[in-house]
Amino acid sequence: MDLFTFIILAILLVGSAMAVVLHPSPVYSALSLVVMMSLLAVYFLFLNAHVVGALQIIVYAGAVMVLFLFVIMLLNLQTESRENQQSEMKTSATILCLVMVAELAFFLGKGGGKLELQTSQQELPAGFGTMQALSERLFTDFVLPFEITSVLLLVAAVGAVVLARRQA
Amino acid sequence: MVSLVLFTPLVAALFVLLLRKEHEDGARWVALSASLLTFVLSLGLLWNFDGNLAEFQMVEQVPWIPDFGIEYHVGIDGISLFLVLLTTFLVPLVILSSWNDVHKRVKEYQFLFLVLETGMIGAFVAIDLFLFYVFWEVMLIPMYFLVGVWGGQRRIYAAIKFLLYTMVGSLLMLVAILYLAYQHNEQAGALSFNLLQLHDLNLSNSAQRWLFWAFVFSFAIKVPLFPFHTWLPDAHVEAPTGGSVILAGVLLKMGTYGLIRFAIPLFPFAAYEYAYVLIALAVIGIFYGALVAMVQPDLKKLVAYSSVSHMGFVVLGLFAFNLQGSQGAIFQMLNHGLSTGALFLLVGVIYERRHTRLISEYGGLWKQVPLYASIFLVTMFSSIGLPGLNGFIGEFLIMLGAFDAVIQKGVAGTSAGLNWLIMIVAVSGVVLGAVYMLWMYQRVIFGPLQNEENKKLTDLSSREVIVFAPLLAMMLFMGLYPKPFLDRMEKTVNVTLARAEAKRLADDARFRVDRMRSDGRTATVNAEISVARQP
Amino acid sequence: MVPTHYHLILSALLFTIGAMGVLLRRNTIIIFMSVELMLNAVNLSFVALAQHWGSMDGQLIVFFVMAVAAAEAAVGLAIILMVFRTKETVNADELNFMRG
Amino acid sequence: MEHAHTAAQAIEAVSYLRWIVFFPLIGVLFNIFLAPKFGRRAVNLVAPGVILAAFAFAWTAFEHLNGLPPGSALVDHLYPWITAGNLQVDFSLRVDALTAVMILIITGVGALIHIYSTGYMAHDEDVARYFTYLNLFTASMLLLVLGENLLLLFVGWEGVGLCSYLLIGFWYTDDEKASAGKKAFIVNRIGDAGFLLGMFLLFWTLVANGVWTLSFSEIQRAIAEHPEFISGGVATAICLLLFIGATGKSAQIPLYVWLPDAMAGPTPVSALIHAATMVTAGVYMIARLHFLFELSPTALAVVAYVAAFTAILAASIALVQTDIKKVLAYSTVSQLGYMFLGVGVGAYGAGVFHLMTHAFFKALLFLGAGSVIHGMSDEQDIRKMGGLLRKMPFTGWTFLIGCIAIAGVPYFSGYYSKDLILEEAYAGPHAQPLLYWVGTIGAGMTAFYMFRLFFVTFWGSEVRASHDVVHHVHESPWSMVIPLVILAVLSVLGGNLPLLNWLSPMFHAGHVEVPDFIRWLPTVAGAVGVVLAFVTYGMNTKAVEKMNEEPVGMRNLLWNKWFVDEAYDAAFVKPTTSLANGFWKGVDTQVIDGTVNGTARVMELWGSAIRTIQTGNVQNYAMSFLVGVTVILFLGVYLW
Repeated sequence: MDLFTFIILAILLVGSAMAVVLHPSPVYSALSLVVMMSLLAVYFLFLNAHVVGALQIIVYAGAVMVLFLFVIMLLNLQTESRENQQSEMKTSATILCLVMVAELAFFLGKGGGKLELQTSQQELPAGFGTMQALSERLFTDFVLPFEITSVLLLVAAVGAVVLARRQA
Repeated sequence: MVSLVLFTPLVAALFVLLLRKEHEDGARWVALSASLLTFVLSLGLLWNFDGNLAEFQMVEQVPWIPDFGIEYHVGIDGISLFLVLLTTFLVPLVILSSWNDVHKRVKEYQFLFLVLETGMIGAFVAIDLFLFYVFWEVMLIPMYFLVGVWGGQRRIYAAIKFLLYTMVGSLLMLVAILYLAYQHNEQAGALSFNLLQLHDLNLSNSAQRWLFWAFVFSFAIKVPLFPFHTWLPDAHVEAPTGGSVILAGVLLKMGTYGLIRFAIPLFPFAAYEYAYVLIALAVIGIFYGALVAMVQPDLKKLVAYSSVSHMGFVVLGLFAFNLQGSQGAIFQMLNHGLSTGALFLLVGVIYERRHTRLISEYGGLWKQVPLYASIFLVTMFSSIGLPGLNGFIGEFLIMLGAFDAVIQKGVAGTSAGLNWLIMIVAVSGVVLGAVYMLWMYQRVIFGPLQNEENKKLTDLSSREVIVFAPLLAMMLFMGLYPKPFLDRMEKTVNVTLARAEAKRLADDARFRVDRMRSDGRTATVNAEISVARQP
Repeated sequence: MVPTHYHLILSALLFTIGAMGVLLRRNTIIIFMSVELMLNAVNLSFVALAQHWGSMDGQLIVFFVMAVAAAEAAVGLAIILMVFRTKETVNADELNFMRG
Repeated sequence: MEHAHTAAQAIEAVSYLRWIVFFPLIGVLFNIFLAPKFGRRAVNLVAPGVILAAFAFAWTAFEHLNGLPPGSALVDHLYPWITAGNLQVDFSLRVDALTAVMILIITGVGALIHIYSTGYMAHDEDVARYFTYLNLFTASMLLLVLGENLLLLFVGWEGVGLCSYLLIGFWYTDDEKASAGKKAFIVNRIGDAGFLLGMFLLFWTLVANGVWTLSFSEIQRAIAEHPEFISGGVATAICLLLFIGATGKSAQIPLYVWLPDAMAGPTPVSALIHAATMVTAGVYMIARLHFLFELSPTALAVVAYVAAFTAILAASIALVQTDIKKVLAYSTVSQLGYMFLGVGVGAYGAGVFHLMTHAFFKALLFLGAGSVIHGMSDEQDIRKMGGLLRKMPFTGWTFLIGCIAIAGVPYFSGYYSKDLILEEAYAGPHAQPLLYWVGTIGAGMTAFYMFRLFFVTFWGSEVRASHDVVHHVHESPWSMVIPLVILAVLSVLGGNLPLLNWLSPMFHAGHVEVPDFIRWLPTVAGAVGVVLAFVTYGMNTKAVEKMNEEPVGMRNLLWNKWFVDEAYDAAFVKPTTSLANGFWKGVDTQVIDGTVNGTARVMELWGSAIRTIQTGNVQNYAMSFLVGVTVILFLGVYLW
């Protein structure tokens, strides 16, 4: 990834993220989030994470966001008045977030202290980020967490059904 | 063998859980038969027990959490044998006695009782300190619910008070246990919670003191030693009959058991150094508990305060540091379990019929319920310590031992006058015990039968007679022929005391050497070391 | 090549934007979406660091994060639905069931 | 000293001694479990029967011992009772000369009183319970004297206390009687506490010298061989502590207060327990441990002085009492004083001798009183009696014999034993001549109050009671009269029994030489008392009316028993109760629970203060969460 691509993507990402947070209409927020997630998928491709990028599109932009949109429509949420949009802690929250960004930027800008993140780029092994490489790890070392995740998803599905069911 | 006894109630408890809620009698029968089975199995322990061995017998040792040196390590010795038997003996009786007493959530009641039984047995047989702590807490929770759910008017207050009091103490103990394990790591290179290994730790003077008090504080609350006793009357008064019996009969023994099993053998130097404090508290407890019991208007409270007095005797015996005192103390634990347990059962009997525990509500019951009154009479005299019944043997041995320690050896202090005062106050417990018990008995059983309500009282049912008969039989047997009990305790107690004494002397010498080293008097150090090495 | 810490700073920026959304907005759905945004930001740093260290573990974790996020979204949205049914609102200020 | 110690003393192991104790216990079990099935007749047969059986065994033991050289003993070893290290206490019984006398008295007098009780309790519905207690009492008392060691003695010691408690409160529906029982037990317990301390001190003192024992014979041997084991001061302490036990059980100052109240029990009980047997346990104990008391002249002196003072104090109270049993009760306290005076001046044989004669004549007097009460429809006030000699001749004449015996009229039993004690007090091995004079005055008082009792109750021509009662007055049934007659015979002849010779191998008693006037003075004092009583009450019919008047001055003081009960109440009972209440309501509720609950309250305050920031708004929580994150990040950045 060259610096130019990075800057373009970064600007788009931050912009769409801001839209998610600041747009008064939930539908637009959700659509901005779809955009943001798709951009992130592209970003992942540049970082040699092909499979993850693909999953990002399928799972997030596809499945999760559709769920969000469904709910928004189900509840028939409209654009709200200005004072209803933002909480009372608006100023303090903004300041807090700025402080946090400053801290993080300061810390990471120095290369993460002893982590020395800016220098130690190294050669990637062959097949890095491919489906095969990912699967090999996933179904050997990580097979137990993988299975547990499947159980988690099942539980979540059942839980969601139970919760969303209209009580008699 | 030990594990079988230990886990039979737990398995039965799980089985009770599977029963349908409406199936109340089923739950009762399962609980009763399981506890009876446990009792029979525990008789096997008695059968297999070899009184000539001082060390733990029938030991089972399995790694549990090996990384931290935690083991499932259980066994029986002369100190714990009869306490386990007391537990397994009392639980069936209690379940039987509460047959018609408990109507609310019967299934849960029986479940908790069986879990409680496992907890109690476990605490008595655990050799691993971590395991001990686990069982110690396992015991606490069912008791909390028994008081909190099936209790009387102020049950919530009582249950929380009981829980918090005990928790505060046990957390300190936990810290002390962890310190010991880490100390073992430093000295021997591995974490260990094994009591037998922890005996050999070399602890500094101040560490011993801190650890000793951490343990003692926890046990003192459980005993309960004055002034940590105020949870006891509340818990007893509010607890259902069965809960009171187990609380008084077994749970209080945990405190004194802990003292002789852990506090004294692990930290003999500190124990000896602070014996005077504990003797003083014990004696104050004897006197204070008896006096306060005297003026109680509530039967259960009276018996509860009498426990404070009786358990004071046990602590006094333990800190006499001699065979008579310690054996008497263990014997007295059994006595107190039997007689105070029986007293609570007796109070429960009339409470069930009249729904009041106020002494002033009764009077002249002999005419109406002679059998009840006679059983009450025997139990009362067992509690007072009448020779020929069990209570006397314990009190006699304790006072005999205490006399040696206090007057002859001056463990409690150096002033002869003070020593005699301590001894006289302790012996006055015998008098005051008679005062409060007889007065109570007179007000409940003697006098004219005036209250119309009492004229409807029915005498003991055959079920209740079955509950009391074994208790009375044991009181008589232990009073007339205590030798089988004492013989089986003797070796263990003897070795425990001897080991503690040897360790105390070694520590003493070590500390003196340390002091001299720091004083720079190296010349005499070598001589001292050779003294220290001698057993 | 872009140094890794650039990616991380971007990730931090996105994360903070998400956090700001959580704090600022009253609409629970948008709060919820902001949480998703934060998760994505973290994913970004995982992927960047995976590349940095040449290890696949970072990507694997992203995989699991996605699974958890999906589960969370399902349950969370179901909860929002139910809350809306009882309270007729998705305004976070009015949802104080947990008030002590 | 007729019996020289040349013949070898034998210790013979036998196995029948246990039956002396077991037979009464069989009676107990019968009365508890089988009596409801077999009924009153069976109880009336079994209860006295088992005591007679025990008497038979006691007699066998006595004869057996008689056939052995002087100083011998029979031992019956049952089983080791308590073992703890070097301490071993055996359950074993032992009969020597002293015990033989005691068991014969207990079973003999006991059997008579059991027989008497079958008549006396004929109208009581709870007769099985009564005999349960009475049999249990006999068993305990026998254990007390048969026990081979101090602890077994203590078992019997407390056992008789228990039975005393139960029997005093036998008619439990009367609260006053129940209270009297309780008082007896508690006062006894105070003494027992002292006894225990004494036992401990003795035990550990011996242990310090390497002797682990509580057995009488072993203690005696150890002391005989090494008198230096127990130094004078320690011996005094031991003896005085043991004596505290004796003052409780045997009703001496300061613990005598329970005995007069104990008259609340059925009269045969008063005769058996509170006159003939139990209350003499203290005397027995000191006689049994005389080798110990010999080590401490101080302790002996204390015993003697306390005893003499008790004798005269109780006699003074008896002078004015109007309850027939109260008079006898104070008389008993006074006579016990004489016994202790005997052992206190080292005349153990004389003390035990008086114990025996007293058992005869005081049992007789109590049973006579019981017969009167029975005949008078449970009336106990002598002011309402009078002239009963004609209506109840057997009772009246045997009562007179008892009075003569206790008054010390020559050739009756009391004369021998009491005079012997006083002579020993004057010139015995540990003589206290002052106490001779005290005792002599007491003897005069004794004669006076006994004959006052006799004259007011039996003399005169009319019964001062309501018509109904007078109409019902009758002589008692044979079951009650026969024991009276037997005891009357014993009271007359008991003084002639060769008891001192029998006991001499144990106590080395010799005859003391005293001037003639010393020998006769107590008798003269007694005669003066009798004459005075006759003049005041026998000839003067107005005297009884005077007894009805409000007592004033000295009489008031005596009538109220020197206000000792009131003083004890104010000095001990009330302060203890208020202390207890203070502990409970002050220390427990206020201080300890106050601290505990106060801690809880502080926590609660903190909690409610902190609770206000729990708004329930998720965003507030998230905000504070993020504040925390920021702070930690800052620290991270700063520190890294």
